[in-house]
Amino acid sequence: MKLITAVVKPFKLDDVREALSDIGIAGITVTEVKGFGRQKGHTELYRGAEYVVDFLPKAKIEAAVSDELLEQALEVITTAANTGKIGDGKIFVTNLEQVIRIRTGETGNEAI
Amino acid sequence: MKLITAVVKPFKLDDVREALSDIGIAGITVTEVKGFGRQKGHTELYRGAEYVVDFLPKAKIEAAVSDELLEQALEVITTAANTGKIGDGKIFVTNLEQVIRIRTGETGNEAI
Amino acid sequence: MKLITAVVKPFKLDDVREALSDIGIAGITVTEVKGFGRQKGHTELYRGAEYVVDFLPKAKIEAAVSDELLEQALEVITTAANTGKIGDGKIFVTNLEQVIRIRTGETGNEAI
Amino acid sequence: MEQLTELSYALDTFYFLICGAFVMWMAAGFAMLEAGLVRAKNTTEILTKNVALYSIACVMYMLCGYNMMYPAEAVNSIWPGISFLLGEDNTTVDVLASKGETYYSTMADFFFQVVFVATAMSIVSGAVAERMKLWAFLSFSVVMTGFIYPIQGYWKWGGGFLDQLGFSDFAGSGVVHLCGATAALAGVLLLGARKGKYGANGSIHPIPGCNMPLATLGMFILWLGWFGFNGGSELKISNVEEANAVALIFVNTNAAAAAGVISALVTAHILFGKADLSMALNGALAGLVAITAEPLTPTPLLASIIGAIAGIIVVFSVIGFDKLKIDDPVGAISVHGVVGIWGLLAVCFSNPDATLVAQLTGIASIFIFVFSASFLTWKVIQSIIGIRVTEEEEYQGVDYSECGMEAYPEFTNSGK
Amino acid sequence: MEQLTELSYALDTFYFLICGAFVMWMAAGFAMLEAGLVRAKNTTEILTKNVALYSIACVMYMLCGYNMMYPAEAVNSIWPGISFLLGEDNTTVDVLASKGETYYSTMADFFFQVVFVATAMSIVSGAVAERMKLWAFLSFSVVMTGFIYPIQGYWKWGGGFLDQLGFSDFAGSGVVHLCGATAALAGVLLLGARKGKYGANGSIHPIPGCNMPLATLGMFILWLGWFGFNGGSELKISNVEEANAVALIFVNTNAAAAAGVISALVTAHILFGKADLSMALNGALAGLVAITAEPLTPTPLLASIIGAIAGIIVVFSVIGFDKLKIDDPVGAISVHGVVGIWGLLAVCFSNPDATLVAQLTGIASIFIFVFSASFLTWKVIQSIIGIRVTEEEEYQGVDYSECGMEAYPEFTNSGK
Amino acid sequence: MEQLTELSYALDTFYFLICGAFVMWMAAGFAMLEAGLVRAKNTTEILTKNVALYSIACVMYMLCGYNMMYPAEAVNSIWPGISFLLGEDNTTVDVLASKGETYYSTMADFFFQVVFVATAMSIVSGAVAERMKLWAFLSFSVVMTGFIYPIQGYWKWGGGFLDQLGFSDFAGSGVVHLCGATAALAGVLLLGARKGKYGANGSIHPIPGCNMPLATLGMFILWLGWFGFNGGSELKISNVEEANAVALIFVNTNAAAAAGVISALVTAHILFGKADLSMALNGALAGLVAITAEPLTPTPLLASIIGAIAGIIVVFSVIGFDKLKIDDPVGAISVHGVVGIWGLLAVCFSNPDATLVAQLTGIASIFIFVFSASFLTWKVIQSIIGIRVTEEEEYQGVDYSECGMEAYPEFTNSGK
Ligand SMILES: Nc1ncnc2c1ncn2[C@@H]1O[C@H](COP(=O)(O)OP(=O)(O)O)[C@@H](O)[C@H]1O
Ligand SMILES: Nc1ncnc2c1ncn2[C@@H]1O[C@H](COP(=O)(O)OP(=O)(O)O)[C@@H](O)[C@H]1O
Ligand SMILES: Nc1ncnc2c1ncn2[C@@H]1O[C@H](COP(=O)(O)OP(=O)(O)O)[C@@H](O)[C@H]1O
Repeated sequence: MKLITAVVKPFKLDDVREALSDIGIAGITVTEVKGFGRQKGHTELYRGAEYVVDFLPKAKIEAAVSDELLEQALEVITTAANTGKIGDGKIFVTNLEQVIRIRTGETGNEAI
Repeated sequence: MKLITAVVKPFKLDDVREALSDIGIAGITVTEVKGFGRQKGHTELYRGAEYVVDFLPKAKIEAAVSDELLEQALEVITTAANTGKIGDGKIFVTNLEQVIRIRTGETGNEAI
Repeated sequence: MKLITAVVKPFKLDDVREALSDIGIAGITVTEVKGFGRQKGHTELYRGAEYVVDFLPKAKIEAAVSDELLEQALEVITTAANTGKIGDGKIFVTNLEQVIRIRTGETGNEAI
Repeated sequence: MEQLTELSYALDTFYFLICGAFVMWMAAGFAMLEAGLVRAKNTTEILTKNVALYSIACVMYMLCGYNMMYPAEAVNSIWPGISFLLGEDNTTVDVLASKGETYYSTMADFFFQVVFVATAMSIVSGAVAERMKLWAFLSFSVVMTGFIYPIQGYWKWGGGFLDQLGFSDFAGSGVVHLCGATAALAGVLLLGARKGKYGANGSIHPIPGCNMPLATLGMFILWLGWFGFNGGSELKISNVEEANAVALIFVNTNAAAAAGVISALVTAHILFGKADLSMALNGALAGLVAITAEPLTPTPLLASIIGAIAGIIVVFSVIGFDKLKIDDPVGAISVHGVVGIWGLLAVCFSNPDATLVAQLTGIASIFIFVFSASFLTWKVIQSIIGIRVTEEEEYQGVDYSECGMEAYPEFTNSGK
Repeated sequence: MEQLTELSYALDTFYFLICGAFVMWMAAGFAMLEAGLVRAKNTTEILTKNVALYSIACVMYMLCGYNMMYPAEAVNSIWPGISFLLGEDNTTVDVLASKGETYYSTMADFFFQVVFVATAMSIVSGAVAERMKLWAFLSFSVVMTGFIYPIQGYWKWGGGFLDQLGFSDFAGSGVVHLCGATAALAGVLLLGARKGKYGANGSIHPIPGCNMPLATLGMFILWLGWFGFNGGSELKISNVEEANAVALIFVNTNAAAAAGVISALVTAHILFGKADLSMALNGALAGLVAITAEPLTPTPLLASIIGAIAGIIVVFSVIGFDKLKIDDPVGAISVHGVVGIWGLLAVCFSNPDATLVAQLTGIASIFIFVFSASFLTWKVIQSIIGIRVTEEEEYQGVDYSECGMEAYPEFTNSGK
Repeated sequence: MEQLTELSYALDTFYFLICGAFVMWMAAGFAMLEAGLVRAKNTTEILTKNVALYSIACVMYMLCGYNMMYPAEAVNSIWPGISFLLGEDNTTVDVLASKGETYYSTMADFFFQVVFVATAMSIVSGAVAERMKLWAFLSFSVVMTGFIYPIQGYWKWGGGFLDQLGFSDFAGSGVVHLCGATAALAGVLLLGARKGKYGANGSIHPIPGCNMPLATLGMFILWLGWFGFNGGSELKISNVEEANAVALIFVNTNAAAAAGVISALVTAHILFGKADLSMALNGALAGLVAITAEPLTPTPLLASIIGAIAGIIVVFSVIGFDKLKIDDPVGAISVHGVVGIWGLLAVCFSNPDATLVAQLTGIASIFIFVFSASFLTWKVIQSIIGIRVTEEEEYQGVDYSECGMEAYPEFTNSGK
């Protein structure tokens, strides 16, 4: 099993979620994060002095998937989150040694 | 060393924390996240139109543990977070290659 | 490739970010988290009764780095985030199996 | 001469209306105070309660409350009898013929009175916050504003037995504040504490309010409104003595509140080592409630002392109720009830016409009647539709279960 | 005797000024209401609009608006002519010579009138919120407060053709509220809905306001201010009849608002099963708008009924506009426009001087003129500087693009 | 005739009280403005300061301040002497005998004056926000409201040497606003800037306020309160001329504020390319402060111009103080001090009795005295209990260290 972590533009969150759901991945966990990357934040003003808001709000999506679904999942995320503009975000994949569903105690692929 | 990531109902957070602390895991990091899964969100109203708040607030707990403590930790989390109702959440385990305590520079099991 | 996850004191965030940037790691993702560890929270008052705010606000920094940069990155984070006081935080390293840049579809080290 | 009488009538009416408008503004004050002192997930509901209770008070008091409180012909000195809707206002001829007896518009009087009822009812909403069903609360407010409040109001201000007995309550420490607090107490006892407020071994878990600037704004609004509340209760301003009286009331009202802030802040600092803003706010309101029973006869210095003592009382009272596990999220029972009693007793310091016996009789009568009537009403409502939301609804927040709407959708994780 | 006339003049002037101050306070009410009902990312901008439009209204009305609305010598009953700046106030000699005809200060009148203009303009800002360019809006407000409002105001209150026709609009359900709502409608039609508000297949996506306590505070401020709005429109208080009239207006204004809250809340509960606070707030304002056309002749009971019907109308109107995909974030067109019309028609129930024909003529004249003039103005502005922000700016929030400043930098993730 | 005198006395007293109530409301305005412009972690403390300082002002001014400012018998034209507590109010006999000399209640006068003191003190709290110790601030406010303010107040309004010199300050651009700003400046110089505000190489790091709607509300409250502030300073309304005067003051006060908004907004837009709301708010207050020195003699057009210039001045002044590394989180020194001076000088444009020399002497006297006295007081407090919180407390927020309580516990990560 793999854990996919995708950092995307917040307004693409719904698209990614739907795309994942279409291929059978209904469970995901989302966190509001601040991204720093090539895309730069903007400057704001306050009482005549400028200051840089140098982070950009991003949505971090975590989804545990079975090994079989991995490739497909990466593909649909890449497609759904793409705008072609800088700041579209990144996907990270790590290995998952175990997954447990708390309610039932199921483990492994059943638990995803 | 392993990294345990548990997504649980927010009001179970204290129980899980105490349970972990009882078996000697005092350090954890908690994030407020939005969960999407089988459990569905609710609908809210605003000026006569309904809309779905489709995520559910969850608490994500991250705890680095030594290999020995892993099984016990998983057990107490599962027990403490269980309500038997849908939406109880999931536990993910990944391998930790290294841990460093910033203050002292200690690494490995000592750093946990 | 490795994923570095550092939990640090919020007011050290800027220092860490600059230190990473200096060694060529410009992309990071930051999350506001609540830390529980040896360092204890404080008590607050409300209408004559005390209560403990037992967590401490921390910043979680995630940075994907190439294997070569790992050691250097760990070093500069440890140095930049260090205050020598309890609660300085921890660094976790996990293995990254894959990285994808959504905009271009690049993968691996190019995508970092 | 006639024109002078008319002008005098106009000034008194105008003064009454402005004071009434200030008191109406207190409705906003209670709404903000309470919205600031509850958690985010219960904010929409407490706002809805406050907006609705004010409206219900206005309707019920017009329908029958006003007539019960100020009956044309009372049945006896305890039961005023019932009649409906407002009558005609004074004609110019009547006013001129009255030789100064009729010196303000009846409608202005109604307006001033109706905002008082709303105040009494507002006190209740804070105490039962975060756990009571919305419609149970609104049902209670129909009974309270249409019947319970007017009946005991009649006893004093409508010329009933308390008035005849010499009970002294200038602007309503008893009739308004103690009355409201007593109804609240009855509700709170039936309702029980919020979940998680009291731990197993006597421990108390504070539940901090989510928005202190809002609570502070509410306090300031109430302070401002109180000038109308007390100042208008003089009922007349159109000659030198009356004008001086109103001015003194303004000064004393302000002095008592100011002293209440300082004493509550200092007391809290001595007890807890920190400057507890929530206690300072309660201190201001305590000073205001205390001086309400008699804002005219004390000197400004005595008014300050009365307010200062009120500020100390309220701190200990809030702590005391928590020890008794009587859960009052905003401290309404302490501020309006306990301090209301203090205010009624303090009348004896400066008003030679007041007697301790009469004051105690008044306090007891109001408390016993309002408590019994309210308890009964709450009980009836409880048996029909229930008064408390379910545990799950309470955990999720009554905003969702009662109003289906969040107060701050972007600032918190919804449904927490 | 002369001293009496002077005193009377002083009282009427003072009453006027206080009522004016209450209406000025409504500017804060609109600002809070609108800031509470938009999203966090558009809050700074709506606040800026509200502060600026009030200021522009004050300047423009002083420069030429007041003179157009109350011309010394009108050109004809439709076009008042133009002249600039305010004249001198009444001299003591003139006042005494006028035998009671001149009974208040012209400056007080100006002050009272100028806050009305601002009210009309405030209505617009809510309806076009979250997507209109700031400077386009401010440009419109120059034309609106300097010309459009004064011209139609002249028709009724300045003695123009609507007044001669017997059109009845006591405090401005038409002249102020319908006028503002009509200008808003023209703007909204040109502007289009907020992105994401209406889905493909007729679906409606609510965009909840970010701060309900603020919206509630705004409503309470407006309610309070309305006592000045309607109460001051009697223009005189200095004898028994006038004082009674003002008192009745206070009572009726309050009653209509209270009834509006209750009926809107109950209607919403029946329709949606929940107590929708945003509808309760709209209900209060609807009651207030409805009674504004005639707050003097109804009994308090009739005033309550008029307000209650307004509360029902507003709920259906809000839903209806959404069905028509006319996107009005705060419900301003429903509250001030649709209910304004209801109020103007309801005059016929109690005021024997009002005729349905005159009322309909008035409604039609105001609507057609204001709509055309506003549409034209919006169009001109659109062709010169554009009226809508870009899609990206809208997504990011107009706070950043227009003001460069966040309203709540610590409570939300900026730039969302 | 006697009745007429009494009625006239009643009207003037009532007018005074209402104006006083409006000014009291300004305390809420300052509290909201400042709470909106600081960071979330310092909000409870600034609220506590505002509530407490108002209360302390009320107590101190009653104890000795009022008597010092308006001494029965002054020692000389610089030092008024000391005496305690308020005296009796005027009797009817005295009033009637005075032939119109005594035309309002002394208590009403006290009430009006006491809210002025609080205003002066409120100015200080904003400037020293986010880093000063609570109890150090409160200690200063005892000295300021009991002694410093009354002494210089005596010089002008109590009939001291500035009055004799012909210094002209109608409602307190100098006595209230410059005085408050000067005390603030002395405090800020001793206190130093907030940590992180000024970078190494002359860089300035803005620290945005956490709640702009609150700041905007505060500004509106102040604007409303200012009608009482300036309007009440006429002291009399009961004849045609006085009524006209009060009306003109209302109009001019409003005009200056409106013009201040527009000019500040435009200036900011020209300088920064964005419509800076915080500058618009400061612009309104600048307009108000500027017109306060003389709201009666200018025409509304001139009042607008004076306000407009004030709006421009304030923008540059705010930027200028930042360049000088004088850290004033809310811009109080610019708004009340720099613009206060502008207002005092602008008196010469319209008031033929004012001379530039007298105005400059007044400005210098107030500035030098208040600065020295304040600096000394701050120094003494500093040496006894310290005036600045520790670096760690500042980082964590003074809410925790001084009040032990968060303002928005659910909206931010605590202790940040
Ligand atoms: N090395 C990294 N480690 C962790 N997060 C990263 C890394 N690089 C980028 N990110 C995240 O991805 C987001 C987008 O990256 P950015 O460089 O701005 O755009 P792009 O990927 O299109 O070149 C960043 O805001 C950040 O949250
Ligand atoms: N595949 C997944 N990847 C990441 N998070 C998941 C996944 N499945 C579920 N979750 C998280 O677990 C929570 C509970 O899952 P849910 O399916 O609702 O309940 P249950 O686990 O009881 O069936 C979700 O809200 C989501 O945060
Ligand atoms: N085992 C752990 N797993 C996950 N996070 C941890 C763990 N131990 C500590 N942390 C995080 O590191 C932070 C600092 O740890 P703490 O024990 O307070 O200080 P120190 O590392 O200096 O001894 C904690 O607040 C918590 O967020």
